[in-house]
Amino acid sequence: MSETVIEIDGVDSGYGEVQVLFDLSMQLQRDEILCLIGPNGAGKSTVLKTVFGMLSPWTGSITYHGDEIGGMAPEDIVREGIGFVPQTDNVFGSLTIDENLRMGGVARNDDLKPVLSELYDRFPLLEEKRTEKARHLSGGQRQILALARALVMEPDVLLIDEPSAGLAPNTADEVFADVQKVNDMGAAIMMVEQNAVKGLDISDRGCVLDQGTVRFENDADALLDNDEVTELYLGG
Amino acid sequence: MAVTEQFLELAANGVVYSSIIVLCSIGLSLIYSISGFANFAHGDTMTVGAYATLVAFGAIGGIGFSVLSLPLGFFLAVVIGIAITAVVALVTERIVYKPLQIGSLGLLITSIGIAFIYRALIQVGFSAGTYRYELEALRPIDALVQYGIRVTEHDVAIVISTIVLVVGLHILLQHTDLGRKMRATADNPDLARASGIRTRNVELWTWTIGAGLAGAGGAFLGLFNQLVPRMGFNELLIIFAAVILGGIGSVYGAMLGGFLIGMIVEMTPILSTVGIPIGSEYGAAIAFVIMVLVLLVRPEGIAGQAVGGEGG
Amino acid sequence: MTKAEQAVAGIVAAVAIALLLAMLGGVLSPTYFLFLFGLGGMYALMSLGLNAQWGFTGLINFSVAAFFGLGAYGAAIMTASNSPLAGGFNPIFGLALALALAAVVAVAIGIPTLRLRADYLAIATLGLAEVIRMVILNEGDYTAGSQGLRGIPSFFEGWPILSAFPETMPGLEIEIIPGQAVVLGTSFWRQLLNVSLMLAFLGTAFFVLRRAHRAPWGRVLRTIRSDEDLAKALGKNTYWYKMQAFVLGSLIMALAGVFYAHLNLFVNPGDLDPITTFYVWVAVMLGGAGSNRGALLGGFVVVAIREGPRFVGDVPVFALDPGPLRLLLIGLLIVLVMRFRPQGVLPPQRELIWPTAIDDDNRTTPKMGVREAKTDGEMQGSTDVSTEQSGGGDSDE
Amino acid sequence: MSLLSSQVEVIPMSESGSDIEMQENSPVQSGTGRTGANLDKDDVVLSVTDLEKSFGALVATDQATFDVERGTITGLIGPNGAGKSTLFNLISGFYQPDAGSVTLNGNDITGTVPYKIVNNGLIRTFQTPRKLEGMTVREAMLVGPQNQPGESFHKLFTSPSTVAESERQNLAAVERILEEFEIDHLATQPATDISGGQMKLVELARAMLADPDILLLDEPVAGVNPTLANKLKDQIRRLNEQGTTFLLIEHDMNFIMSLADPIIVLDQGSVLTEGTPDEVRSDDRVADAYLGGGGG
Repeated sequence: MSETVIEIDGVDSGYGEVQVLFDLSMQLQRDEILCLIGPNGAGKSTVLKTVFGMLSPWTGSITYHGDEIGGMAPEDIVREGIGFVPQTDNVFGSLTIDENLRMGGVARNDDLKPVLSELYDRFPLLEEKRTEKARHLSGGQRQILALARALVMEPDVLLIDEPSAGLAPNTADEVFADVQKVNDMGAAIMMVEQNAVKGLDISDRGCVLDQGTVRFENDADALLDNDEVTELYLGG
Repeated sequence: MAVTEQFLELAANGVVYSSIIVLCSIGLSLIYSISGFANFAHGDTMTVGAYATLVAFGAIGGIGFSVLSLPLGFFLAVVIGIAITAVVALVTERIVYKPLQIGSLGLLITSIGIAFIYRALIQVGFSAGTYRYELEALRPIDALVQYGIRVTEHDVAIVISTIVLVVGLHILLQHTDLGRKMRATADNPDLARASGIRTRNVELWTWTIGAGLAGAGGAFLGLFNQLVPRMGFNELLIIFAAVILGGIGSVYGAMLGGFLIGMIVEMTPILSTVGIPIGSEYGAAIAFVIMVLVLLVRPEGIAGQAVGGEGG
Repeated sequence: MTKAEQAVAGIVAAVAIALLLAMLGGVLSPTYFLFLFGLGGMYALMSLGLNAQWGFTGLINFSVAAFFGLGAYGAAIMTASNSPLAGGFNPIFGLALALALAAVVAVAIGIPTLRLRADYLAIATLGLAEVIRMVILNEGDYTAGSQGLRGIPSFFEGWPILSAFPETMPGLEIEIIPGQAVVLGTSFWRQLLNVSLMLAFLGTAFFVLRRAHRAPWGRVLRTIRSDEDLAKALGKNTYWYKMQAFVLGSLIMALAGVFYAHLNLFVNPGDLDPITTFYVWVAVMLGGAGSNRGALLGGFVVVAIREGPRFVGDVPVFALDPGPLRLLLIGLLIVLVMRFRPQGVLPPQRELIWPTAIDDDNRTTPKMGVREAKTDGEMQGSTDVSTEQSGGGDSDE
Repeated sequence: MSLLSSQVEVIPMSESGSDIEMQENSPVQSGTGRTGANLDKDDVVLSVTDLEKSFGALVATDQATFDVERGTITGLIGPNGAGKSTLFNLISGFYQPDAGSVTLNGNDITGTVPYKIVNNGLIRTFQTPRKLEGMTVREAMLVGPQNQPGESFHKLFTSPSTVAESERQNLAAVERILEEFEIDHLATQPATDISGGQMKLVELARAMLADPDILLLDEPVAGVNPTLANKLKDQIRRLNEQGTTFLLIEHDMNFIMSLADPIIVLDQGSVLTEGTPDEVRSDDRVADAYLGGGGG
């Protein structure tokens, strides 16, 4: 029934000479939201960056629908159908909302109009401000724009890095609701989230990372009940 | 009366000179925005444009009908000159700057070396002497002389060409995919790649356009004055002053800064007329003083965003 | 000695022998040799100055020629016979004025730019050089403008014994190769005096800089070059240190200008041509940023670049004007050094610790040279690192 | 306590336990009363009051208020983006605060340049070790001591013997402290050639040479293997016993919980609470801040 979209197998990765991921393996299934949680420095963001080609895996393989994508450049991975929403600096501040969205679609060869109008329908806030520069948006609005920009490609898979970072709780909830909406439309989501409870709350499965490797992996509900997870965060 | 007349004349000249400075300032700022270093070879890139135009015009000759006393062949030569300049800059970027792994200061120093290589090669090919395009010298336009404005049709051609190029660039930046990609890449290269932009191509296009504009500026500078191997390097300080005034890395700031600095430099003689004993030879010095004042008061320039001054 | 040091020592020895042979053979006149040697010392002096700014501290100064010119004009204005201001003073006053001018200008340009990113200093100094050149060219009432200042006396004019030294020395005729007598006359002794002055300036500057470089003072500068924030976090007033290094370097450049004025006995605005600045840059880059002996070496290499094309131009194959050839050489050298040996030929090797504070057997000279060490610091084992450097760090970092 | 239960119990728990204690300890002097910090301390070396800093729309530091008592090892923790590093940068003069004040040893140092803050007795380290190119380890160490006579240019020539004497003393101090840190074998290695963990030790050792009253460590064990981390912990304890106050940011909870007391918890730019490691660990609001579920 469930089909593996992305398979990470035995990956080591890191920055320069600093290794962050150690023999990490995990899968992303079709239609699910997978939430990566874990203490600071566990390597959560590094997983996303490695999948998305911003870092090359040192060893191991990353496949997408069975094809190896490890080491491909981000601009090519986008064309494969994987989108990425970074945690910070995730909009082009000096470009308007409309231009930001157009940038999201540079790899599309067809007319952008239909998909843009669909996105504007879904995120009315963006339509309202379509000619404003993105740097004038609030934190939550930026996050939504970042999400929408990645959606212009209508990706199969969306990688999202800490959608709630720096947001007030209510705003974060709205963003999470939007993430869920995106998932409902058919994109599998791999999301890093510091706010484990809220992150797992909207997720199907969770992966707990510690020191660059997967410590637990389970249904989101089961992880919420796991005392060991708390200990990981606050020390035992 | 005399002051007004002089003012008008200088202002008219200033507009012509500013046009040239604007073209070059935009190019410098564009390249800075994408490659992150102050390109000291930009002045000599102009020189390349001027001499390339000279050669092209020599080959083509004054063919075709004339616009503003300039034969079509000349405009064709300018286009070829721009293309050659762009190719030279692209080759330089490809074989010199790109392989270096030394940070922006190292690139800056390297660009000085490139500047000298350009100039030395031009001097080898054309000697240190002066050249002019093979065009007949023009008298100022009669209709304007009565107002004290002494500009030739060539000067008008420079201004109009600049306006065409600047408007063209504006349309490119604002209304084409390439322009949006250029702005996006300068704004946030990582996100640009994450969006699927092939940033290396954008970088090369930016170099092409930046150097091409410098080439155009150089060609027009040759028309405005004459061609000498140092012509571009001599303007480098002015161009830097303009770019810093406008905010380094900002294209529209460079337009504004280039216009202001160009006008100020050309209007300097008015100072002695109104009793301030600063001669016209200090035009560049005034540009320098403005630049230093901008650095003191507002290092990010008029239009620029803060670019990482260290603070106290 | 490292390989580079051995190679340099070998080449220096070979060149010295070749020059000696050329002199003995009558190809090179000893007087001209001394002139070239003086010129080499002058460039070495400027290179030492730039080394204090760029090599020690990381400050990009593109107005070396201007500070050199301020030195030359400072000396000339006080001493030249056609000086519109104050000719005829003892050269000591010229020296004083030159240094004062350089210090004032350095502070004035340092105040707005030393707080900013390094590339702003580069742009501002390039402009400064042009402005100073224009002022000297155009303010004829003070500087005699384009006709230049002439009638500058020798530096030792008015000194006991030394002022009359060249005339009192007998003419010597040395004949080692029969028929090729080498004559050492008054002009030779005059050049010898000049060279002594150069050696005195150069020796002083070298001594001062070597001491400063090894001292805690120099260590602060090197910390600033490497990581200014770290220097701040360790309690160093980095702005003040940068200012000191900038002024010190500029003073040394002005000193070279003073020497030049009394060597050439004539200065004009052409002496402020920006190309001089880049000769000096090439010298420092070749020698190795931060290396005082590298700066010395670089200074003499630059004279070869400057004077060499004069001779090469005589060979029909290279029938190029010396001007563009020099320019091309300088340009190519800058690009090639940046590409293939950014640390220079003679990067500093030794630990820089105050000499008498450390016994010699405790002092080490690392084999690779600390500057050449790549940042392959993970040889100790990569297991040691397990966190994200930038990924999972604080988002407000 | 599980994540789920913390979410359920969040409302009743936040009214009890350490919270009450906190309210008792929070005198009115806190500008807003929003701080969860203990402001009732005897000998305060560093005091931060209502500090604020925004970057555009992002409020990184929001009326942060807390005191650091002399002689303690005070921990500063908080989830990603809580504003810990910004706070360090504000305290050490690398950022200018928008509002609020910082007092060090009774002197107002708000908005002062970093070197003056160091002169007042505060040293900080950086999260990523800063490597000094072209220096050996002991040269890099020698940048640490303050007010070296040899740092003044004229003294190099007017009183070289004083310079030599101080250099000799500093060198001896360097060797001694490198031995104490058991890294004396690295003394003449190029500073760019040692591992990240060793660099952290060198940084700590160098900071100590400045003889600070208070040392701010930004993630001292990030990227450090467990053996070296324990070594660092021992060193910090030893130095603390010798009288240095520490304020440290650390993500490694086991490390900080076993070393620091009290621990200040930062969340969304302001102080959520302060307490002993046990209090903090059992405080549900802290769990909420880290794991989410609270607030909204």
